[in-house]
Parts: sequence; C-alpha cells; structure tokens
Amino acid sequence: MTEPQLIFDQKIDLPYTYTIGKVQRTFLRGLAEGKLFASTDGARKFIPARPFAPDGSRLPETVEVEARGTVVASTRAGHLGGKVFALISIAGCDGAMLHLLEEPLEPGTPVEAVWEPDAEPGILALRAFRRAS
Amino acid sequence: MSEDEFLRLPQQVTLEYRFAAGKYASHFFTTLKNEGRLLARRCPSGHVLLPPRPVCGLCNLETSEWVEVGPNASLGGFTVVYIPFTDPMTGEGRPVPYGFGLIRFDGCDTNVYHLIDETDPLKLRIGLPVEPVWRDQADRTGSFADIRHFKPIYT
Amino acid sequence: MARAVAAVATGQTDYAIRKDVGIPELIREAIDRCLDSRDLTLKDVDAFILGNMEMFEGINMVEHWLADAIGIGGKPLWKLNNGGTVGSSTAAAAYYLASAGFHNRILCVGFEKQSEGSPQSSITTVADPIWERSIMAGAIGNFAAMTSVYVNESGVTPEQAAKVAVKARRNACKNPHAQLKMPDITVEQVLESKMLAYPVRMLDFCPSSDGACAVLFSTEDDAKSLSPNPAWVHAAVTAHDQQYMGDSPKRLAEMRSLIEARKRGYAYAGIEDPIRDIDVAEIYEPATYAELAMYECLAFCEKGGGGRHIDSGIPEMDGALPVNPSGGVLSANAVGATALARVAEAAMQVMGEAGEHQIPNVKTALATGYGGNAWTDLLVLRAEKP
Amino acid sequence: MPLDAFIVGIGETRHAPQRDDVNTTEIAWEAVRAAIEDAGVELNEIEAAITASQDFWEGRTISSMAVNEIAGATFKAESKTASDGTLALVYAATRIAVGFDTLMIVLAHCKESQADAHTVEMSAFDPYVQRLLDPDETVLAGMQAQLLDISLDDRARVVAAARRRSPILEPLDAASVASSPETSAPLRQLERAPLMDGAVALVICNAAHAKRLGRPAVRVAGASTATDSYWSDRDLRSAGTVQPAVAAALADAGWADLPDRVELSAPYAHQALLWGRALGASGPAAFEDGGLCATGGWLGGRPGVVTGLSAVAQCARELREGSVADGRAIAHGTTGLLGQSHHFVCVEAAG
Repeated sequence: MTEPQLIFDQKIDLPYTYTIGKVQRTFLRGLAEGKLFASTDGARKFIPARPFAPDGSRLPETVEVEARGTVVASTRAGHLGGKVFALISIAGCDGAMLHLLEEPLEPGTPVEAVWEPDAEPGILALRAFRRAS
Repeated sequence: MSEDEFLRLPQQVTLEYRFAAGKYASHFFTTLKNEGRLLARRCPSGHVLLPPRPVCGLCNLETSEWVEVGPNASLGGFTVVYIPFTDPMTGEGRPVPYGFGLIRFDGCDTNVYHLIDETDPLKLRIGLPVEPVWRDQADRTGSFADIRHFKPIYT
Repeated sequence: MARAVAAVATGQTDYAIRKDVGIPELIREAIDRCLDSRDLTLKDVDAFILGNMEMFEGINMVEHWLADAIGIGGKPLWKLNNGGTVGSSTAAAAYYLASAGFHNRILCVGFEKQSEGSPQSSITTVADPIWERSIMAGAIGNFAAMTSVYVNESGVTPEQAAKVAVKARRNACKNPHAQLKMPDITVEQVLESKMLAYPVRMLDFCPSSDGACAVLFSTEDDAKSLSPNPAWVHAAVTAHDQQYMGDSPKRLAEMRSLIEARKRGYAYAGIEDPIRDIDVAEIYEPATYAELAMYECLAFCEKGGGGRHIDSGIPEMDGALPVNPSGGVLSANAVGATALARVAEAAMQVMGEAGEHQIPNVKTALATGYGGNAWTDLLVLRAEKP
Repeated sequence: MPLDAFIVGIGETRHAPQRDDVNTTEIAWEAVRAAIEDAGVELNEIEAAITASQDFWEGRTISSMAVNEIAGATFKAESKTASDGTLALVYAATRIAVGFDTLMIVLAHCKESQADAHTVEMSAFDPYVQRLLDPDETVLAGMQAQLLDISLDDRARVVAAARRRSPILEPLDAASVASSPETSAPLRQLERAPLMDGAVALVICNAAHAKRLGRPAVRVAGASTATDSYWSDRDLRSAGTVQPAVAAALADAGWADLPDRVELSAPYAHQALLWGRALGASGPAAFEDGGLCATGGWLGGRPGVVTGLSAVAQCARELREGSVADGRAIAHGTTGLLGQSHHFVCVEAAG
C-alpha cells in the first residue's frame, strides 16, 4: 500500500499599509480629483510621478499635465477574464504608465483618461483610458 | 507635516500555496493519524531527529531508520505569552495568555515548539513531564495542530 | 592574490515609524548620507547589494523595483535574504566579491519598513509551513521560550537583563539615529514594563522600526583615497545551525552558530583575548537576555557569567570592552538594516566617525548579525590593513 | 583577477510539473546528493554553500532555511542570493578565488507547482501605482510581443524546437503551439515555459582540490551580471542588458569572442528570439539546430530560479564529454520582469 502524498493547502494572507512619499501623494490625490500630476526636476517630467528618475536623479516637484497621451502597447488579457491592459505615454512626459483600456488599441492611438467619480486617492481613481475624442 | 498630510494605502496580499509534505512528513502524519504513534528519524551516529528529515546536520549523514518517540515528553523550554498575536494562516488572533514552549519527546534529541496548557509561568520548569492532549479524531487535519496542546504532569 | 577590502563610508536613516516617505525615499536617505560623506554620487558606485525580508513589505523582487531609485543603469545588482543576518550577509558578500576583484566599489543597502507590514505575523512565515507554522507564536514567543533555557542554566536575573536595557537606551541618547533614546531609564522601569512573554518584558525586547543603512566598500588604494582611515575587513565568517527552530537543545544558553563563528573569526583575525584584543563590539542583540548570553558565546566572559559581566561594567561605554555604544538593536530595529548597521557602527568606530558615541582610539571592532534559525555572521574590522 | 573555480560535481533533479512526492528539503537533497556523488566527496567535507531561491515562490521568508542542512552548511557558512542560481555560483567562486573556501556546494531550487504564478508575479509590480490593476508577467509579455516584429510562426517554431530537444517534456509541433488558447494577445498559452519543480547543485573547488579529486573538471573562467531600469521605464522592444552583460562576461574570462556554444534561458518564445538576436542568432534556426539551447533551455522545462544554474550544468556536462568544439561555453540566466537582469557565466574544459 503506497502511502498518501500529503498536501498542505495554506495561504499567506497579510495586511500591508504602504506609506506614500511626497510627490506620489500629490499624484495619487490628484487622480481622485480628476487631475494628472507629473514629478519633475524643473526640466524633465515623469509619469507616473515618482521621487527618482531611472538614472537616480531627484524629481522633487510636481506639475499638472493634461491627462492625454498615446498607447505604447496594449493587450487583451484573455487569461485574466479579458481585461485590457496598456502602457500609456503621456504627452510631454518621460516614463510610461501601466493602466487599463476599454478596448485594445493600436500603438500610437491618442487616448484620454476616464475618471472614476468621487474615488479615494489611488491608481483606481483613474478608471481607464479610452480613444481620445 | 500634520497627520492628514500623510497618505498610507492599505493593501491585502493573499498568496495561496499547496505544500507537498514530502516523504518523511507524509509517513509521520499518516502513522500518527492511523496508529497514534510518533516517528522520528535516526542517523548512523544515533541522533534522533524530530521533525524527521533526509540528512542529519550534526554528522552530515543521511538518516537511516525510523524510531518511535514519545508520546510523553518533557519541557525543553517554556514561556507564557501575554501579547495578542494574529496567526497569518487563519487570520484569527490566539487568545492570551497561553503557554508555549519547547517540547522534547522521550527518546528524541531535538525539541518542537507547541502550546502548553498552563498560564502560570512559575509552575513551569525545564524537564517538567508533559503529555499530549489530542484534538477529536474528527477535526484532525494531519499536522502538529492535531495535538491541541501539552498538559503538564504535576506529580 | 586576494585584495584588501575596507568599509570607507556609511549612512543611516533615523530609525522610527516613517509616515512621510515611501521605501524608495527611505533607502535613498541612507544612500545619499553615505555617498555625500565622501562627495560621491551613485555614478561612482560599481555594484549594489540590497538586503531585506521581502515578505515584511510584501514586495517580490523588491530590488528590481528599486533599481530606478538607485539609478542602476545596467550595473550589477545583487539581492540577499538571510533573515536578521541579511544586513551582515550583504557586507560579507561585498567583502568576498571585492576581494576577488569581481567588483570594486560595492554599496550595500539594508532596509526594512516594518510599519508597512505586520512584523509579528510576517515573521511567522519564517517557520516551516509543514512542521512549525501552525504552532508559531511570533518572534517574541519563540525567543522567550529559548530564554527560559538560558536563565535556567546561567541563573541570570531579570535585574541583570534590565541593566542591558538601561545601557542600550542611555547609549542611544548619544546616537542621532537611534529610536529609543531614554536618558532617565532605570532598572525598575524595565522590571515594571509590560510582560510580553515570560520572562521577556516590553523594555527587554527590541522595537520595530522603519529604517535603512548603507555601507560603501572598496579595495586597496581606492579605499585609502576614499577614507582618511578605512575600516579594513579582517574576517567575515558565517555559521548556521540545524534546520528546525527546536533542533538546538540549549538554544541561547549555548548558541552553537555564534560559538562556531567566534572560534573561526577570532582565529582568522588573530584575536586571542577578546577583552584585550577588541576595542569595541556592535552585536546583534534582539533582547536583553540575548546580549547576556552572547557575552558568553563571544568569550567576553566565562560560560554562565553573562550576568556578572554586565554587573562588572566592562560592556559600558567607559568599560574595557564597550558593547553597542550605538544603543544596539534594543534601541533601533529595521531588520533588513539592523545587521548592516552593526557593521556600519563598527566601521564608524574604526574610522573615528562615531561622533558622540565614539570610543577613543579604536583599532579593532567586532560586528555580529543574528537571524534565521539562530544563525550568526561575525566580522572583524581594523584600522590596520591586513 | 578572473574567477578561478572548478566544477567537479553536477547534480540535477529530473524536473517535473508537480513533484508531490517530495518537499523543498527533499528535492534539494536529490540534487546535492547527486552532485557530491558525482564529485566523489562526502557532505562532511563541504565547507560552505551558496544557495538561490525566491521567498514568494517558496511561500516562506528566508526560504534557504529549508536547505542549509542538506547543503552541508550546518555550523558552516550559507548565504542565499534571492535571484538566480548563476549569481550563487559567482559568489561561491569568489570565495574560492580568494582562498577562503576550497570545497563548496552551489544550489538553486524552486517548486513552482506550490505557488499561484499570477499572485507571485503580481507581487513584483510597483505596489504604489501598478499592483492594484492586478497584472502579471504574461500581460507584459503580451504587450512586448505586440511591439516586436516576431511572427507567431517563428515563436511557435522555437517552442517546438525546445520541446523536441527537451529530455523531460512531451514534444510539440509548431502548429499545436500556434493554435493553443490565447493568453495575453498576441501570445498563445504554449509560448510560455511550463511551471516546473526542480533543483540543481554543483560542487566547486579550487585548482589543487580539483587535481586531487581527479574528477573531470570544468573551469569557471568568468561571469557578469547587469540590471536594467524597471520594466515600465524601458523600451520593451530592446534586449536590454543582454549585449553589455555578455561583453562583460567575455572580458572577465579574457575571451576575445563569443563561443559557439551558448545556453540561453528565456521564459517566452519571443524573448528567446529577441535575446538570441542580441547574441547574433538570426531566428528560429539557431534553436532548431541546438546552437542556442541544446536541451530546450527554460522552454524545455526548467523552474525559473533554477534555469540559470541548469544552463551552467548543461554546458559543464557537454564540456566534460568533449562534445563542445572549442572547449568553451557560456550559460545565461535572467531575473526581473521582462528580463530586467541578465547574468552570464563562462565555462571551459579544464583540460
């Protein structure tokens, strides 16, 4: 009689509370008010706002930018129920923002933000991007 | 910076796992469930190791045979815990205070941590004999939690 | 030939609950303090080694996410995770990688933002999922059960343990980065603090902090060009114990990994009489009782003599072998940073840059890391080049 | 000072999608036991071990706690690189080069069947501005594939070649790969390497010890690792640090040019082609004739964390057998979303 191979089904279920730094507070609170803020060193602007550029230099200030841009790439995630993810580059800004689209769009398609009404500060305060009208 | 200036975003991270108990744990828990016997592994140098395992680190040799230990045991160390603690596996808090300690099964060279049915630390001492109190057969899950806790034997 | 390696610059954040910064800003505080002290920038660093416990903040491959915050730009980026010893493990890795010439200037960064997770619960994920996790009682419960063995064997008293807490929090007053600065702390206050898990009381145990520590290592002439008196690494030894938490019968009373690492480390660095040969020690003491036990395992005193050793005053700031003039882990504990902070503090003592808690003319400093299943890292830093 | 360590023992499990018969300690011991037997040494002689594992895949903080006893590190040194097995080998080789250790175990292990890949990958996304969208690496790979001018047919041919060369996975023809269900457009399910359980262990030592052991040895001649910016700050069409990393490895080994034998590790077919192109390979043919992945590489069935060290083990085996023309090979590993870090190890027949 071969012995059963026991399996322990377990979960690691942990609550986290992420502290948000200065420029990203402005960014995430801005989304809740239907505004898009980039972080900047006075010359380059980055979306999403973040405290450091990829070369490590500081981006200490924020500046509001238009919530319009173009699709870098998009994909329908069939393995995740058909949600459409996209990488969005915002006009005049470096960096790129992962977010959602209402439907897959070709790279280069102009898009604009769709805001979630009276949302809490956070990335989901921006519901998705759609083809710019 | 006043309190409301700060922004702290809550996020639950839930990771599901299916752990294969493996050869030694499967044999241990199957024997425990079916025969109520506790099995440790012994290596060629005679070290009796619980939990059972493929290699004895004391002599770097493969363990070579099963050997029965316990069920009676003694305290290898003890404490009484007074601070609430949420078990990440169940998400529930364990009521305080509760006894907790290092249990050395008779015949074993190592200890295992487990709960002790005593909340007065002054009654506990190293070497105090203890015996396992089992969960009812129905709600055994095939883990060390099948032993509810260890009861001190105050003679 | 193996190159001589030295710590040449250090930087630490103030250890506290930080609600004002995220993780990228937190590590850059320590990194910028370290690099600014030598007028360097990120561009001057050849390779990075990051250390933390990923599940404490719940971020997988956290070093890859932090790559931008350190301006990685195609450079080598290492990530270690050895529990509480992770900080000293990054220092040991830097030593061997630089000594072999695989990298030159290596920046080690240890960090933890413990306020973002629930440390007591995430420490439970250290336990083996099959044998230990369903019974775990958090770090404090486990540690207290080990402490009973040591108290039983050595006879140390709660008062002697409390003296360690008093020494730590008073020393902390002279360390700008320490979290628990308590100038008027008394033994009585420690003995009256809330019992967490018998016999360990609130003030017997280390706090939970957010914090980061950065140490820059370099080799040979480059090290001399970067620091007026570099802290040369003479030994970086690691020892582990068996696999499960209950395996070691004596636990603290005879911490096998620390005894093994001490023997090899002292032999390697030519230390015969620690009191005579070591000028200052920064050890990783998660609790007062641990420091007393570590005095014995480090051969600062005879076995069972930990209580008498604190009574003797030798480990005080003005004693023959000061232990933790920085206030130690009892005064600040962000796990990923903590063991590297021990190395940083030892290096600061050798470089004469420890400010108010500087011990006069330090030639040899000891640093240890503690973590995992009672594991040990032990490093010896000296003013004299090996 | 170049690395100068010798691989004298190789142990690798037969990787499988779901090893329910063993836990982490036991699967790692399978590899270590085979490696010390191959080297003709006892576990007691091992002086230190450097391991590689990732806590989120293993479901355990300090996941090396499960293996330091079977790796011979009780009362000795063990350190864990939380990225790829190639880096564990490099760290170990530096301890040998400086003469601190003479005989060591290098171990990489992962049981991908234990975890939920989606949540493990999602946990690697930026927690402030990306994670709550609930993405995973397949989503990013889909976007990357959309931008690259690599056809589904070429991608399917790479997977079919990997499966044909794999000693463990069932063969698959390109047509069935191309017609498998779509995951994240334009990717098909079978374009991604399957999740596997497995471990690889190497015994390494210095020159004197290798001579004493008299085992067929392979020399670690050099290595490199290079990390790029985070995925969303990169041009997804670029091969990132592949070229600079391979150049650095060749320089470290003192090799003038890339050897013919390259063992590449890529979890997606289009990445195999993208990174292969950066190494001078023109298309699927390099995979079909075994030039780039003799036994199928990651797509041929290796657990992610283990794939880099498995690539080294594969090259070492071939060098021992003398089946590599110029007696030189280079093994590749990668970590981070969309290949953010690339690692290369140069190995040569020790003669």
